Amino acid sequence: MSQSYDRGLIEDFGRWREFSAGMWAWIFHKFTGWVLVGYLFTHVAVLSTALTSASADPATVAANQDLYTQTIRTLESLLVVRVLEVGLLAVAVFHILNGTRLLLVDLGIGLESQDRSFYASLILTGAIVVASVPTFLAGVSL
Amino acid sequence: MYEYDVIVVGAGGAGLRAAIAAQEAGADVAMVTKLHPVRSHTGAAEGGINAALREGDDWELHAYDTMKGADYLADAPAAEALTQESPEEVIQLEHWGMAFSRDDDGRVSQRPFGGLSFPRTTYAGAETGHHLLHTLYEQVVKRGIDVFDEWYVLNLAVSDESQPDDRTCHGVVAYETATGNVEAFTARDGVILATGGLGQVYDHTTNAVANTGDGVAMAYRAGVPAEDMEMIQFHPTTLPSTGVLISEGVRGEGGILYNDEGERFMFEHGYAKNDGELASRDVVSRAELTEVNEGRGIEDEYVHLDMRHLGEERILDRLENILHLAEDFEGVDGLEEPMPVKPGQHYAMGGIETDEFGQTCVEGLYAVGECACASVHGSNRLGGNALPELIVFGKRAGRHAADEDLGAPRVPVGQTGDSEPGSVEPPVELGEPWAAEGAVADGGAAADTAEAVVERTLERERERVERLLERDEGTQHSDIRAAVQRTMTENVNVFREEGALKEALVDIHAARQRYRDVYVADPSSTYNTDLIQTIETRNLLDIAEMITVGALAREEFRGAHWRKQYQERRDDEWLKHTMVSWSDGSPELWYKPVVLEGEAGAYEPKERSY
Amino acid sequence: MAEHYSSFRAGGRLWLWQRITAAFLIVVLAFHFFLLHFVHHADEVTFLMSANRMETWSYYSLMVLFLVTATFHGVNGVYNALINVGLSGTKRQVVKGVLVVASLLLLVQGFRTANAWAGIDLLPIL
Amino acid sequence: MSTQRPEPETETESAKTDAEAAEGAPKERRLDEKRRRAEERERKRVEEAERVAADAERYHLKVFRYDPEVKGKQEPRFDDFHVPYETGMTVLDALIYARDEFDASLTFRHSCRQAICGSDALFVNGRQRLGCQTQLSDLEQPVRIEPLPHQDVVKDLVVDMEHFYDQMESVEPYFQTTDRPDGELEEQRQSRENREKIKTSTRCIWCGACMSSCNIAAGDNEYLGPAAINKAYRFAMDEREGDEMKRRRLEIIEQENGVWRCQTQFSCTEVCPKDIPLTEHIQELKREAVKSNLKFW
Ligand SMILES: Cc1cc2nc3c(=O)[nH]c(=O)nc-3n(C[C@H](O)[C@H](O)[C@H](O)COP(=O)(O)OP(=O)(O)OC[C@H]3O[C@@H](n4cnc5c(N)ncnc54)[C@H](O)[C@@H]3O)c2cc1C
Ligand code: HEM
Ligand code: SF4
Ligand code: F3S
Ligand code: FES
Repeated sequence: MSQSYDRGLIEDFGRWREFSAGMWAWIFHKFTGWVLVGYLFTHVAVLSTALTSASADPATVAANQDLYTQTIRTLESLLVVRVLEVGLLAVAVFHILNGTRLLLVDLGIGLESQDRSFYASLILTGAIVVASVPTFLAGVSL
Repeated sequence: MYEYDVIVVGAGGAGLRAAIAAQEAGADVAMVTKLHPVRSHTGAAEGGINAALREGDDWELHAYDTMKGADYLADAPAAEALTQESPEEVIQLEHWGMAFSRDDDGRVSQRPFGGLSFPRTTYAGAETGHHLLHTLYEQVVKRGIDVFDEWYVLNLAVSDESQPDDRTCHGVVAYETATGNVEAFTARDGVILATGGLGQVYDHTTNAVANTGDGVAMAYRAGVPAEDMEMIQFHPTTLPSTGVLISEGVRGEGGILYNDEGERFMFEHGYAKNDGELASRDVVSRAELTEVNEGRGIEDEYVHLDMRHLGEERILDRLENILHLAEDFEGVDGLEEPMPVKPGQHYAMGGIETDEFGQTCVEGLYAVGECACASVHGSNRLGGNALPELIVFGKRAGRHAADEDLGAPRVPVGQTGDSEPGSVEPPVELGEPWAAEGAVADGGAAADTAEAVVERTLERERERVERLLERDEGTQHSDIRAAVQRTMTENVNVFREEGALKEALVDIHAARQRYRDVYVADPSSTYNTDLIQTIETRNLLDIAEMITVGALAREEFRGAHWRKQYQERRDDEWLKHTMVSWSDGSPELWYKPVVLEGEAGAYEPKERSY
Repeated sequence: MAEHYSSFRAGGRLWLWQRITAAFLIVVLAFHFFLLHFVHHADEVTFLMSANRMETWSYYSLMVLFLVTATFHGVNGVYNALINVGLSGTKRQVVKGVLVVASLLLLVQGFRTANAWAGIDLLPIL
Repeated sequence: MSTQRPEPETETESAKTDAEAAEGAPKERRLDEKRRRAEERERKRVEEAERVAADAERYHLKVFRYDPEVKGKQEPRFDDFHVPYETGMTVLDALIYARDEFDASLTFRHSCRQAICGSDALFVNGRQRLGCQTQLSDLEQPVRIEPLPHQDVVKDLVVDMEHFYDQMESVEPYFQTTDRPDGELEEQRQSRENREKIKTSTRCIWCGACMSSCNIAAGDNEYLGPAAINKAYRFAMDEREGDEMKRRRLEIIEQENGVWRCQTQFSCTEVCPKDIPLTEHIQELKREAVKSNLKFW
């Protein structure tokens, strides 16, 4: 080969419009997976730091006046946090549904309808999230 | 400069088998091929491989069918070698893992094929060639044989004695497509040509675009005679729009041909009262064209091939590929409607003259496969007889080239005492009398050492490539190629007539004149296909001329060769091979007798009826 | 030319564990979400309630298992994704090390958190 | 288009004299009919040609061009070609037309024209397809034709296939067995079911479309890729090789760059011109590998 032309990776993702169902599923699953690990780490970090500041005083605890409870409550009263939680729900639901789809595919089930099952995961995710919005936003103080 | 014991040119079924055999016989082998091996046209073969494997069948019957199918223009020792060794070669393929279709007991299935007295065609679905090609390539990979793929062989390095029989082939010169390098390959023991078919001289053909007859043309210009070139097989069932083949397997399984009036014409119009659709290919092709010419064709172009009655299960099991082909290339669903078919160029029975070990008259030069003429197929090849030819003769040539002693050949090559001069009256000058390229052949030069021969050829080919690239105006190869294809299709087709044949010679001559002016538009040395096609076109000119000269010479009707003026087989005069040799830049015509004497006795010409 | 691979690698094992943990997580993650957002609304979460739940053995072990599987599943998923984009050699070893350390930290921290609720005096946070 | 007729003129002549002898013979009537139809067709053809020329029913192709040596092509660009359309025309036909009529330097691999040699896998309107198997009429204009993504471009539509070949050849793609039947002309037995099982996997024509469509194969050049795994499947599932070989085959495909890299994107299965269920085969191998390993873990 005298020379050849490598079109590189940029070009691949420049082609996103041409991606097929399976590829989108892959991308979404990756994204949601990463978000979930990210959340797992933050979640544990937040809980444990909040707990450190929780006083061991049983009285405050009994009155739900401990620092932990208050931190969580403060956080939960923020709209952003609630919205983020809805996002998290979406992410988790999609990851679960598509994860189930992938598990089935691994078992050799439903290979022919893999694109349809992906769309189904998307739609279901949407539906569940929309249905949960009221619950998630309940009691938020603006 | 590369050096090997044996150089195999071409990596279709024939070349691959030859390379494996040569390597097993201890030679250091390289394959040089213009396409990657798995791209070779052997992959397109659909129907099957004939081998007398079973109880009730034997090689003698197969040989008899072959000689009869050949209309007695085949050489018996070659036909017998084919039929004797085909069974073990087929089993060898099976042992190498080829995915043959199977019977219930797990043995290789066989099916009936045109012109066969026993259902002896082994097959792998309707993709037999694909499986054969890949199985053989796998063995080449396993053995680690060097493959130079996408290297186009430009010419043979042949010494330049005045008699072709005294010449020796020392190697080849090839062009590396990716880079434009021209390099020499020296062969210590032998060069095996396995370059395949030449269908590109016609425009309606089942052959690939790469089937340009390079090997035949190269050997021819090095002085090796071309044998029975007029014997071109037209396959009766090709798709009208593309020439894609619908395998004979369809008729073998029971497919039926109908004309526009819904008649099963093979029987109803008496073309083959016994065998009907399963008559030999030439018979069916002519029948179809007669139907069309007499106004019973569909859209005055084709007839229908119907396999619906075979049932979906059987079709899917044995002919699935046909469904895909009909769908993709003609938009027809073979399960629902009959498929349109018409004859198209399919196979060259003729080719480089060899003996039954693949040797040509030039020392160290071999030819096998479709480019060679051993001659097994005579004037008409039976379906399923080409693939066994690849493996049987591939193996023989490979071993012979690797210096294994296989005994003395019984098919003579080169001009001998038995040869008889011939002549035709061409309307124009033939060949390239203006070619100042060396007095005798344009293969090599008068030099004594192998090295010098190779070196000279290398120089010459480098110059040729440079010359072609330097010019930047003139004619383009595509115009010339199209003109040749047009005239061949119009004038040297299934039905042949003297006036038309002469017209073709005039056209070919004109095309040659234009070729003197040819130029390559693409200046690049990277993957310059324009250059390669220009060189191929030169080969097509020679091939077209050989075919036409042979057709004009043979004044009889035998096998695939039909002459309007001579409506019968004339054994007393024409039981002989037409030979064309390149001599002083023009074709020299001569004849050699057919060898009908075989191990199983003499094959007495009988009337060929199906 | 043809590389030859022969030595057996544990690729399949990790792959299998990824599936097994996934199957487990489907249930637990759904349960977790449901419990903490639907049964008890998020803003009603209190230390006391958590502590109460954690004090039940089964809940405690479920949560610890949840932590372990989720960590494995998540971190292994990330590692796998990185290998898929062609991470190899020393870089890969480094990333592997970092991921292992991070997950250990996460596990320890998570474990301590759970203990705090459950009132177990192992590696106490409080 | 070929017209295979023995001398139409003379045929006509003799037919006419025949006609005088036996007027109204059915054959003669048919021949007359045929001549009439031929004339009509010819008239139609001319009209058609005129019509085509007039409103120039041409397909608009946008073709990727690149040549490392030729000035003006060193920077990749797209060239426009307007190719007159004929029914049944494929992308390959259109490219050949463009090359032969407009620009002889337009470069692409092709040979068989019938989807068996695997040389003309191209990226057409955003999808990997064989040029010869793709009808122009199925495509939206302009038809964008590019070399296969994820492979280095050698020139125009020609890509470097070396890596693909290396992967194919790294899975020991040849039949191996320790026990051969005795007897000279004895074949190994294979059940119909078993042949059926490997059938689709044996259809691969090495076109590289699948590999080009797989994002994992693109990102990680060590990944064997769907075609090579399918090749391994073809042998692993072939009962003739025997159990011992099957284990060995599974070891090859379950090495770290083997089946585990597959993320079931399915694009390989979608683009394969031979309809090989690649993902299914890969998944089956994963399960086979796990199954056989469970015995050992
Ligand atoms: C559609 C079709 C169906 C067929 N079906 C059957 C069937 O069912 N049964 C049967 O018996 N026969 C069949 N045949 C005939 C048979 O397939 C062919 O005759 C046979 O495959 C030719 O094999 P080969 O090895 O000689 O050539 P090919 O397979 O054509 O190989 C030629 C090789 O030569 C190389 N080459 C050519 N020129 C050069 C050069 N200048 N430099 C370097 N390399 C070069 C090419 O790269 C290629 O590798 C069929 C043929 C066709 C076209
Ligand atoms: C609830 C049920 C879950 C299911 C069914 C599930 C399923 C899966 C599956 C099957 C994979 C493998 C994809 C592949 O290799 O092809 C995967 C990847 C992954 N999962 Fe989950 N998962 C679940 C929960 C989680 C959780 C809780 C986390 C976070 C901690 C997580 C993080 C990840 C990550 C990071 C990946 C890798 C993504 C990538 O390929 O980049 N998953 N999941
Ligand atoms: S598996 Fe299909 S797409 Fe991949 S190389 Fe083979 S034929 Fe082409
Ligand atoms: S596209 Fe790639 S990820 Fe797997 S299913 Fe096919 S190999
Ligand atoms: S030209 Fe052979 S596959 Fe398209």
